[in-house]
Amino acid sequence: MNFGRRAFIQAAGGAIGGILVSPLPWQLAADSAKWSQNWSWRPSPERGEITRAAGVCTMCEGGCAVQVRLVNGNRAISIEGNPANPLSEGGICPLGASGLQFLYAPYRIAQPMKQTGRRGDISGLKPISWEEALGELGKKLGRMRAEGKSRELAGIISNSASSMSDLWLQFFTSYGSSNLFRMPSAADGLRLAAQLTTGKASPFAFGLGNAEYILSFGSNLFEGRGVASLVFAALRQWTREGKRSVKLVQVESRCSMTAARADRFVAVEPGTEAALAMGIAHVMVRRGCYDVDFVKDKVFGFEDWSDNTGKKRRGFKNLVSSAPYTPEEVAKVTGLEAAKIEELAEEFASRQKALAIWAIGQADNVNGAYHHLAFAALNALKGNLKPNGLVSLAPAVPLAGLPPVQKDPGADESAGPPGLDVVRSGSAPYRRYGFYEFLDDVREGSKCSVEMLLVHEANPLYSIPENKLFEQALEKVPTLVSFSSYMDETAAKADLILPDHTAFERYVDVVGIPCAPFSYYALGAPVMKPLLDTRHTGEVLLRLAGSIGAPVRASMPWKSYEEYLRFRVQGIAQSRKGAIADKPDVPIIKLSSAQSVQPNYSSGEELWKKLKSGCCWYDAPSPVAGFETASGKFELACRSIGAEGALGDDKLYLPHFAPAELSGSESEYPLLLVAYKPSYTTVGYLPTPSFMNKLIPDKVLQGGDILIELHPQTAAELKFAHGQRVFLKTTQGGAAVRVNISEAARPGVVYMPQGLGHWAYDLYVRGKGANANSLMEVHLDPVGLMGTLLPCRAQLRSEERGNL
Amino acid sequence: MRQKKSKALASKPLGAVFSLSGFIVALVVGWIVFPNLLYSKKAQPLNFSHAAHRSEECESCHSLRADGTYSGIPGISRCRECHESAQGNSREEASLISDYVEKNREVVWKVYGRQPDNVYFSHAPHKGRGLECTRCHRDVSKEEKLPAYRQNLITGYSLSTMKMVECEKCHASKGASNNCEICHK
Amino acid sequence: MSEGRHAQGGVRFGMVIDLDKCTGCGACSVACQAENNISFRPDESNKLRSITWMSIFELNNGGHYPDYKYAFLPRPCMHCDSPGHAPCTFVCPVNATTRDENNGIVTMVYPRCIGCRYCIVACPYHARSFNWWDPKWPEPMESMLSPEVSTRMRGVVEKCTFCHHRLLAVRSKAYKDGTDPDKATYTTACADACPAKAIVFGNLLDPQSEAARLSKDPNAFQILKKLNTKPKVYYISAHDWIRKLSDNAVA
Amino acid sequence: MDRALIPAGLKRCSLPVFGLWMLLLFGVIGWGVFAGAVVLLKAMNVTGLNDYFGFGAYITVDLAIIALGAGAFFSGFLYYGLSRFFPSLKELGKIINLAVVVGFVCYTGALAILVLEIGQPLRAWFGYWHANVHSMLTEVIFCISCYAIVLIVEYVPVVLENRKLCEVKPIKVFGRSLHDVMAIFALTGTFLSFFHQGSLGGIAGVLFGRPYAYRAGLFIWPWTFFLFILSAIASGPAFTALICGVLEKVSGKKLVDRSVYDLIGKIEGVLLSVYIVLKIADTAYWGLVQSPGLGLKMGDFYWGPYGIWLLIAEIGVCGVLPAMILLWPAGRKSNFLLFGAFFLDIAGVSLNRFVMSIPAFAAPVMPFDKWQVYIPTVYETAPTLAMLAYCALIISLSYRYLPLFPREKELNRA
Repeated sequence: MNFGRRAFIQAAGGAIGGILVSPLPWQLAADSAKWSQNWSWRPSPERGEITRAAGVCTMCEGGCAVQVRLVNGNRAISIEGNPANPLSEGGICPLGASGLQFLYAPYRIAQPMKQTGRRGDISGLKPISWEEALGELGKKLGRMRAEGKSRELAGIISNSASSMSDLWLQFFTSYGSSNLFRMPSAADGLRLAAQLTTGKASPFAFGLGNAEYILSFGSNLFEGRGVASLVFAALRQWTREGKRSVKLVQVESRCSMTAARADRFVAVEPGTEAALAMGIAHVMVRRGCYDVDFVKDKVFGFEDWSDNTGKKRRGFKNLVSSAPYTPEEVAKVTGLEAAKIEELAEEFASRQKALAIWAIGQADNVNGAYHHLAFAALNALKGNLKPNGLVSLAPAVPLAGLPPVQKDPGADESAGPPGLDVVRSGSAPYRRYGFYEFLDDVREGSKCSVEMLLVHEANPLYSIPENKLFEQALEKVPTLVSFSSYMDETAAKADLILPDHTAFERYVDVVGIPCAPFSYYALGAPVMKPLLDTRHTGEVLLRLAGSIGAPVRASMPWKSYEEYLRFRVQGIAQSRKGAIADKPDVPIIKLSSAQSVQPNYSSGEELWKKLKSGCCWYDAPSPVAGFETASGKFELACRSIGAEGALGDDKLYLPHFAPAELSGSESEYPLLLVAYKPSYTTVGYLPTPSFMNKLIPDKVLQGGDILIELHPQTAAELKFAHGQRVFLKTTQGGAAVRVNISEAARPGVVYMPQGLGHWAYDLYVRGKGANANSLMEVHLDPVGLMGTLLPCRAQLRSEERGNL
Repeated sequence: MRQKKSKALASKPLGAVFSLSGFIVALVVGWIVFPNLLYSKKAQPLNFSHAAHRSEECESCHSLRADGTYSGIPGISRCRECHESAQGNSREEASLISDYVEKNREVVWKVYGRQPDNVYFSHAPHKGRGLECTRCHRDVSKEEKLPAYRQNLITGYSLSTMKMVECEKCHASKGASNNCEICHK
Repeated sequence: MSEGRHAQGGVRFGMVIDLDKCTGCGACSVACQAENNISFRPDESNKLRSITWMSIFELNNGGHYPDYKYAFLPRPCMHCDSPGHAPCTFVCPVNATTRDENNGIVTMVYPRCIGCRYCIVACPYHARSFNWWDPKWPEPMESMLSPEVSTRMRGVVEKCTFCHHRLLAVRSKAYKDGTDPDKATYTTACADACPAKAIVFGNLLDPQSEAARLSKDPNAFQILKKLNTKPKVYYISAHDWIRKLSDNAVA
Repeated sequence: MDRALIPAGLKRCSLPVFGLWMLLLFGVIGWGVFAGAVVLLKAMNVTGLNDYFGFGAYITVDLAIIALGAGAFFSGFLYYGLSRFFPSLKELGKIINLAVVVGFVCYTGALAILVLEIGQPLRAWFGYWHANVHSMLTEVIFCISCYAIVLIVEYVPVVLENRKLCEVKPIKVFGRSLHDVMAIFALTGTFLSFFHQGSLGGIAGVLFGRPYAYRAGLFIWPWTFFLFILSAIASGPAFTALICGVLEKVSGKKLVDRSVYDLIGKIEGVLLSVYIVLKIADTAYWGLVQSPGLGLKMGDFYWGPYGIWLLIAEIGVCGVLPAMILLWPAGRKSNFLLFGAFFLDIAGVSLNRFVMSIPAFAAPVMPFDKWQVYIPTVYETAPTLAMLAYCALIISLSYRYLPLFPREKELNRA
């Protein structure tokens, strides 16, 4: 055996030598290294021809034209701006650039689903076929209508303007319900203010591109979304020649991105921007440096006035000149020095093309009607509302109107329980803004009942301030139908889900851009086959209309959503207005009613083709031809607010600073909580995409912890260290948060970012911090009954868990 | 002790034999057995006879796109242009029609020269410099039957994938850049 | 001698970023992620391990509320032009990262990188990220990956490449069209995306290019100029406090 | 078997006791190997490293252990090389075997850790195949592997002196002949170790983007290149001596004459003081001339846990102090002071390696950048501890079964 061992060793020795002079070991080394090229199971993207398809981004109201890059014409890989678009000039925002992460989102709903278990139990949601889903929904809608319960159908849709929302309205009206609501937004306030002062129901629009001095009352211009397209177009305009030609003054309490990038930051107590506006008005009036002619000829209620009962009423001049609006008084409220107010007013009054803006962007409505009026008043004093002025009304897009709704022959209108329109008569002159009041009524269940609620492109359960109102209202609603493409918080609670396509899988359009002083229309055709078994909600509505009843069918005669859009676009063609922009150098941002745009398209067909190819349609606004108020003037004293003589206090007709009663005692809740919308989160129907997660700074989110901003001094008083875990409590709720000591925060105020704290979707979205909406308190505005999000009282308690 | 020693001495010539045999066995394993084990032969889903298509221009199937990228192996739609219906009655032809053309399925060819993801290769510059296809590709003009596709079991790459050193040599000799990012993405 | 090599080539791609136009929206960073198949994880809040080629730093003037001011500084790879070698290319033991002296782009070859992270240590701009995890895309997000850029494997370093695959594409087209490939120009994904047009990309040696013009702007500056890394990324700001933050100045 | 292997005429502790000790060491090694396996399988996210700390515990320990190991073998150079000219150095022969063992374990251990340190171990060999000649790391890769080979060659004859192995004639012959050529290896080894030590220093020194680490220098070599060499030889022999001292304490036997310690003390004293003088000069230039030129003042380099204490400890407590003790004859006389000084010396050099691989890169360079702190995880500490355990293991085995100390027998005649 000894011998054997020796032999073995010798053979082995030889073998080793042999192997070393063969390729084996070297090849193995090389190949293992090559293997590591695919370590470990590194995905290998399919190769092929790369093409671009035009589309329009509908992820916010901005309406940027975009291009989708495709591999082999069927796999979308990225979204780019469309260089031919005069609004974006090829630029795109982070949300737009992340767009495909929604198309390929793991949390997309793959096919219709029906809740078989308890509501809200995800595992109870079982896939069903489209035939079943549509059949079930159609049957139910038909039955309700037959039973005269059509008013018990309610709907909540997104607040962006598209032909889809018009189709929804058509559907509801023809069905016989007026309970269709858009998600609340700051635009509501702009529309209301415009309606009160000018008598026209389209929101104010601002000539950002033509202004030279912009006094912004808390508009988050640079926080992205909303009017990002407009703001960036303006920003490029301002900096055309390299240096900024426009002075931007930002008035708000937090040093927001806008405030930081503004030429001047005027820091005021949260929610007192309107007081400052009134203070500025005071100075302008006192010094007489305002557009005297315009005010004399075109403004009603500047001087004292008498209503038609003959009662003498105080005018605006009289009001601002008196006690609460002297710089000294305003200084007390806003926390500014009186001198600074004088100086600011001086600057605003003296500068040419000075513009006061507010409520721009995808913002919550943080101002009551009277505050909106105060800001509008400043523009009135500057004479900005003259024809071709810096402030105009958002021009309408001449789309073909929808056919008149047919009533059922012999249907008794009074039959059945009343709809909300009847219920709320008299409570406020402008009930159409009453989304929150609707929620209240449904919660109480006394005034009205809702049998079925339809939700499309909205996630109210998460994204409305004081979202528990919706949750409570939902408990009173037997059936919730969601058309969401994603398993969001609201969809997860639905009893029936009919998932919509995502953008780029369907026909979409953009009808105008909020606050834009020009009219704009863009259209997007599907760039690829739908990934999943989803259906265009527009098509679904048309299909349902067919199954419900003759009148509804007749009011929505189109075979497909594409056909419907073609029909609408024909309207533009017939109007022979506006033009197609296929070059970026169209000065769309500088358009005013002074210019007239010559049509550059011959036929409706050509227009349609051009729109489909990614070009947008635009038109200069038509000059504001007079005001449609009772006085025929711009009403500083809005007589339409109260039936003549109904209101005791004169100032209730006038712009004024009206601080709301905050709930909770100051002793228990010594701090103020302000929720802000940062640029790196999304706050509406869409969650923050994974790409944008990388943008969220670690001073806002660390792991699962959200950080609130606190001024060093306040933190010192409370003995909080940076990063310390604390508990934030308001009268509405509480959340575990951590402290970010920041110089951007105003002393005594807690700033909490919105868009975090989702509990639905997937682990890329879920479990990141807390949802600010569930801590906030919403106040009903007395004029429009619109929900107003004011700063609310809050307290911070240190948690035992201590620092980290 | 002493006994052991004598044994050791006795086994000296034998020892040489043992080690030599070990050496030879190793050589055989290293040079012949191993390479054959390392590469697996894989058949193409379908035979394609380049010879049979000699009438066609190469470019009519393998062309550069307008953006300068290379179309590679044509898709089934291109085949359909001529093979809407069977062109002859070979089994291959029948399968082409029934399994692909009619079902409108792409043929999943195994690409002999396919480079890894991290490699960027553009035909345009090479064609532009007037290189013959056969400089890198096998001459297919008379090829009746597609050769077997040989795949490296460890790397998963094709045996005929051109090695980097080959590219570098040619680039160097032609004075073309050998910077990494010219060929890597 | 390295100087000599350095001099050759009439092309030096570079970037100029106007910090006064930048609003810090992050479009550049996201566009970059989409263009370059940058992997992401459920939790990206640990910025020291989050892979971004275009990171956005926040600058502030050190003031106190309400005189506090801040601005944003998008930071791609600087593609340092320092004589002979960039800080990173100098130290890479395996030539996985090199500078193409024909166009000045500092490149990175993933299958060559052994993951020693020496280059990460060498870079004062933190422009390089290491793949601490296996790249994994949630189903079905792999469908979003671009074939123009290879995905990285675990354990290697990656960084901004000035989207050089776009350069290869335009050169390839130039060859096809028979035009001069060395004259071909392109832009990066970030520059394309920027909604404020704050990012300008181009050949710094071509007097006609806007990038070259802007890089000579009196308000233009480089970061850490004193280190002599010769960044090819320039920044512009009219604000002194921002320009002050461009380099360390011993008080 | 155990008995048979123990060198003739030498006393060793009983097998069970030794077994227990082995068991302990194997325990630690096993733990470290497991942790290492996790790092390789799960990728490096299990470590405390991140994009701000590319280097961490692995590199620090490697640098330190290599400095001490290579330095240890410097005594080999003194013995084989210089003793021809300075007979007094012959004394070192009494401890030279141990020096070889120490050098061997340190290098092989360090190599093992390096495999964990790189993200793509399968590509480790690219360092030779695709070498970038400009990179200090390339120098390191080449030197470290060549030198590891040299050390193995040097360790072999020591092993071959084992009683049982010597019974086999050819082996004995082979071993002896190796001994004769050892001088050549010692010299190549020393050259390699010098060069390699220097390139390790170069690693930090060449980083012109990192003012904290960057140093000007001669030709392509920054000052750290030379400082690392000096510090290594100024601490390595001390390391050997310290280990020897520990062995004596543990075994309760005299292994070398006190004179050896004294000699090493003297040598180290001189070397350390030369080093520390240069180090001070270098630090002064770096802090007061070079850094201001790059816009930074020394204060910018020290913050929080990475405070100025590092500098004081490294240069003052662990530099000047031991140097003075070792130069002072009375100091060398006292075991406490002598070995204390050895210890401080070693600590100082290790601290230097730590500073050059962690705080040096924690210091922000961009004015708007922030300091970060690095905390190693168990996946870094375990393998490094295991590496130390491995060193202890080999040393124990060598001591038990090999005649490391030629004078052990006489010294312990009772």
